[in-house]
Amino acid sequence: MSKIKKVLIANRGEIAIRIMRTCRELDIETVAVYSEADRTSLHVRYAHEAYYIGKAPSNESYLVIDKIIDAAKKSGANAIHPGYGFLSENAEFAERCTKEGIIFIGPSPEVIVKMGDKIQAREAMMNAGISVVPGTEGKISSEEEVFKVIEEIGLPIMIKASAGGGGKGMRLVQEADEVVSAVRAARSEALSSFGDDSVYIEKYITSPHHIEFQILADQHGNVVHLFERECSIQRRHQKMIEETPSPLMTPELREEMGKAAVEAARAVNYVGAGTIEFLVDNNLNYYFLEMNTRLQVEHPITERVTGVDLVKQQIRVAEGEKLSFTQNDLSQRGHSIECRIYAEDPDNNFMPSAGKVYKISEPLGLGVRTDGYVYEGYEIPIYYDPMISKLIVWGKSRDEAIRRMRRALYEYKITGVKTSIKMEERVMNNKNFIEGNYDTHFIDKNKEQLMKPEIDKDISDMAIIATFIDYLDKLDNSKNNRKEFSPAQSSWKKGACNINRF
Amino acid sequence: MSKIKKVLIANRGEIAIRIMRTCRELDIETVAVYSEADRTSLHVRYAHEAYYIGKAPSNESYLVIDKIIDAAKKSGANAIHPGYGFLSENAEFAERCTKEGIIFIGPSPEVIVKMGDKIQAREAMMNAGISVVPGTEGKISSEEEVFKVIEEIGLPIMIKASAGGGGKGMRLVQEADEVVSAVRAARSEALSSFGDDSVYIEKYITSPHHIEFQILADQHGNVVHLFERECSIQRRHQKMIEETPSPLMTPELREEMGKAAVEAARAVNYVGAGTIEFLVDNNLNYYFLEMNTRLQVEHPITERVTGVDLVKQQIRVAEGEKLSFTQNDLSQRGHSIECRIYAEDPDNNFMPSAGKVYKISEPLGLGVRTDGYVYEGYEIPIYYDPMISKLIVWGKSRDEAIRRMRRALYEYKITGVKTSIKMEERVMNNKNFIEGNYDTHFIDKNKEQLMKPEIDKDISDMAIIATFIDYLDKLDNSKNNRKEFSPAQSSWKKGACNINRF
Amino acid sequence: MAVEIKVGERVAWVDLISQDENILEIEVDGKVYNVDLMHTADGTFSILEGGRSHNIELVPRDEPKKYTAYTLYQSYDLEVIDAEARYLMNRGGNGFDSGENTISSPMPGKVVKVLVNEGDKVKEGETVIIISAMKMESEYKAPKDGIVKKVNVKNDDTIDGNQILIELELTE
Amino acid sequence: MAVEIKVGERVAWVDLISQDENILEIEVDGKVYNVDLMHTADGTFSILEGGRSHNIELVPRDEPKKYTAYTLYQSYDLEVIDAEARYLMNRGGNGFDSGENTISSPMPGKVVKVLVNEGDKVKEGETVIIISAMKMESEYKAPKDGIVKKVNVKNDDTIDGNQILIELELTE
Repeated sequence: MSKIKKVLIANRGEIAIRIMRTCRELDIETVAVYSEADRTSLHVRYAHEAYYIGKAPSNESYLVIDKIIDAAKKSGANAIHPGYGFLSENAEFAERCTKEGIIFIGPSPEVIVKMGDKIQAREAMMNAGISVVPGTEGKISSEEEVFKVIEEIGLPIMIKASAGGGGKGMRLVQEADEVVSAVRAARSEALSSFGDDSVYIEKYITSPHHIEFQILADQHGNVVHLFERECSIQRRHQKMIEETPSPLMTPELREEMGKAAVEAARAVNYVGAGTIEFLVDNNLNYYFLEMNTRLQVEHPITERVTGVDLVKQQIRVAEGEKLSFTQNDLSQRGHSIECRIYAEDPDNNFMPSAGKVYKISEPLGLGVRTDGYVYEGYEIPIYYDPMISKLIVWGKSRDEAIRRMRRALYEYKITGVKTSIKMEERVMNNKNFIEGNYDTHFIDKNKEQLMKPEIDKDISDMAIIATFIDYLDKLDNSKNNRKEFSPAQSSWKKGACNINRF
Repeated sequence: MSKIKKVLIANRGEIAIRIMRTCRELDIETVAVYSEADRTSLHVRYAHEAYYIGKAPSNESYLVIDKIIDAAKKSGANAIHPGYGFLSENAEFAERCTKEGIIFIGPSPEVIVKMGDKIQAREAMMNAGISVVPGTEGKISSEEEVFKVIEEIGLPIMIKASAGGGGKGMRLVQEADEVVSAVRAARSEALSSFGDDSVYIEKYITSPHHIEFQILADQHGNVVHLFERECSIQRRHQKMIEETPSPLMTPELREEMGKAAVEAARAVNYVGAGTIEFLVDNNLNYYFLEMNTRLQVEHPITERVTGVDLVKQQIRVAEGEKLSFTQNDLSQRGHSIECRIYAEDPDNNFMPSAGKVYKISEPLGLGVRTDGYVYEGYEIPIYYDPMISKLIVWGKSRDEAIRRMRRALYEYKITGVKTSIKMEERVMNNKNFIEGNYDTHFIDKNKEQLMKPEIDKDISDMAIIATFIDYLDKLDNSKNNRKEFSPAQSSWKKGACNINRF
Repeated sequence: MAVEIKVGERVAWVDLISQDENILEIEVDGKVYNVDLMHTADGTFSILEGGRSHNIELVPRDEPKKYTAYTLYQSYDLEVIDAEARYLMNRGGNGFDSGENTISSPMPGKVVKVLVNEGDKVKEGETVIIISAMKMESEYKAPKDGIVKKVNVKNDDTIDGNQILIELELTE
Repeated sequence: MAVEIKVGERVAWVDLISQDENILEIEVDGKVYNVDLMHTADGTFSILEGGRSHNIELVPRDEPKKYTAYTLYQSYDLEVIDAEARYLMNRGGNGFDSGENTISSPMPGKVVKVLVNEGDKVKEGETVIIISAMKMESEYKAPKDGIVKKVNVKNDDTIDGNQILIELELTE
């Protein structure tokens, strides 16, 4: 058992701050690293210490193992938390930490390698008796093989890159005559994206639900699951809204899938926090999809219903402590939903929207949590992920949670950049979502209702009035010949020069 | 059963917004009322509608029943929520609402009258078999009577105003020869404060704990309690920090006191949310102190451990619905603490500190809730209560909750006015508090450790450097002859004129 | 003083009739509003109109007289059209880009690949340049048939928002 | 340019030795610091010094050259003492109130009761006026023995912060 005293967080943005918060609660010192674009980022200011690690592009900073190890040594950190993304699933980095005598807060390099390769992961799960999506057992070597598989499992099928992720190197095949061109296209995309053109085939599930189980395992062979997260609301193959419990779930299925998730973790001698992702079809058949060997973006909804601080558990496990609870001690209480707030334009194909944040009003009060990192006046860098915040709510029931999310999204205002907030408010008012009747095609299927509504004439009249008054005010300021409106508050703050006169 | 569709909130500040939040979640429209000092207050902006009700002093606005009823009629509100303070325990107001056909979200006028008079309340409780602090059974009419009581219950005793509250008209008597002057002083203070010079006598508990039980009762005779709140951390006889569960509590005592609280509510046919306050001594004897016939400031800690939205329950009960849960459905999960954030100077005898709020950084992330109402640039009015926010945290254990509160107080920054934040951070580091070893004299007894610490030289060097640079910058601005520092971010925001150049 | 204000497709005619401190009488498209309007210290316009409480936050856009207004329900792009603006518009195209013969990126980013050279013929809808921003690649297409007149950027260049990347000569 | 800066009882001597954009070399009481100092857009000074990350928010007080600095641990009152400030101080008392012969309230409020009249003799520690602010009453006492020279307020008056309420003539 080696006590963790100082942790370097090899990450940025909301997850770096999330981790530092728990470290502060545990009296552990925190070390930030930052690229040139992040000198004034909040994670630098929140940490006890901060070190510069290179230019803005992540392959010159957050992905450079040597620089991060250097910063750890300079600061005397005895552990590194990788967060998610960047080096979090990089086996070489995990190995290097161990070699340098620094605790890597995550699983062993061997497990990262095994679960990082989709084909190896699939094989490991099949050996452990866990059902996987029917398809090839390894990468395919000829087109004939593809046709043989189609005979077995039927169309449609999905061709996937072995080294893939994020929707790249994937091709859906609905008809037999599309096979040849689809395989070629997937291979070429896989090669250019990942430097590896291996592909494999899976049965395509027509109405799939993305449901994942949170796992915690200590170094002494104890493994528990912390129930499911429903992550089917996605856009561009990325999650947007998650909830727990899943509206699709039954107590029996939960128990069965939970056991399978624990078996999956055991099969690879997993240590730490991890996630087993499943595809579930409308008949409640479930198939192993992949394992994420790190903290997930959506971990807070699990924290909220179970009451367990997952980062605290990661740290305790990395120190060699035994889990302080068993499966029987865990239960789900109430319902939790997360909306990821992206700086993007949902009304324009989710195009990212970098730029300067003008003003933020955080939603507060009962049952609301936000994990964000941007502040007023902050220039969102173009180099990194467009997710700027996560809004998590809890309610006694799913109905209460949805209503609370609606209220919190109503309160949440981030101006200056476009965000997903208003579109997510429309999701919370969508009949299918409210009924829990959705799969991963939800956004496509409900496009019409989720689009920006018509302009409300009465409200837009108020916007016109505000604009008009601001215009008159500026005009008069430049002419300097009109009696000023009496100010509501004096003008020391925003726009001390001229915009604050009403 | 009459459905509530539009609620007027006869209050201001954080509690007005707290109530409106739940109304929004229930699709109930909200109506704000505001005095001249509150035109730009957040509750006016959060509401669907807002009506002006008079000058800044509360006896010309928030306490004027006619004006509030007028606003309710103008807006078509079919219910009024009084919040706490102001008219919340005013029987005349409750009666007037009923007469005007407006639902008063609170108990009946008769109950408000009975529990508002300390002597009547005491008698009602004794009749219900609930122990009260030993003392006179009614107001005293002669000094001889006082000496007779002292013979029975012994010294020290407390002389209290019958119509009292907030520490006024109270006198502690330690020695027999102080009796005559103490009674006279208490009477005269009671007369000038409340217009009624009736006083009564109670045994003075040397190491008292202030522990209260939350009650919910519907119109159909169902009454439950939602466990205790420990409110012993007080300054100037006002609560400052509350927690639940109480560190003093045992499961047996909880059950016993909970039953007594339910009995107390039943004894007066109570309806709605209410609180039974008890004094508990070190031997775990408990005595009825008073009943508050309204929502308490500290209700959020109960919400957090039970998962029940108390405002929602108040509304449902007022609509005539039955409680949707029984005593057996309720349990406490984890631990919750509230710190009240006052605009005051703890290092100068808690002197209020009105003025303009410069900047606010809200604490966010896991297990943190804030209920506040001030915003950046807001001028805190001098007319109302100095409480500007409440910080509520939850942890799986008391230890986790204290650590989280420490972290949240570290993150919470309100500048421009003095606040209780840093002093409360010192409470979270106090050995006696951490051990749960405290009574209502905590702040007095731990004065030394709770005082402002010595200036840290290294940190103050950094403050000196920042001051120096700001000074140089302003100097050069006026001289206009020095190369500017490169700005971290451009300067459209705060102090667009000259303070944002570094 | 009356001006026109454009919101989406609508052009509204606005006039200030009278003012008594923060109480204003304003006409919008013939409808007269009596509003209590305050600009709060945190930069929001708080408007009380017939009891209703509206909160509007105005964010100036890059060009003068253009704003984005955020209400708590929605956001609107607005533009004030006064005498000066009308004059500029009538002079025609001056400073106003029709957008038909240029390709520009609405946000800062990095050029992944320029797919055309000066002098190349391009067809409407043909991808001419790929831009990366915030981990996402976007393909920019020719708005009309034409010939590439000028390419202002090369691969790996960092670009600003609204910078003109490629100019076309349209073929009728 | 070197100045003195007062923090509590301490008076520190500060000098800027060199500057390279946001990297500064600064001497404080003989100790040389190399700091990376940025003023972030939300108004905080972010200072990195030997790897340590400090956040300091400066709030100007009513008088020039006086600040309150909020670190995440504590707040400090600071005052820059430059040549001008020293000159004013040496001129003596000009604009600086000794506070011994006046009673003023540090914050706005309302007069509950004036307990003395002009010409009254008062003793040190005697309550002369009661002020109410934010639901709390405070008693203000005479700082020294003296005679009431002037009473500037009456019962129920609303008062500003730092307004002189009562002036005394001290008796030796």
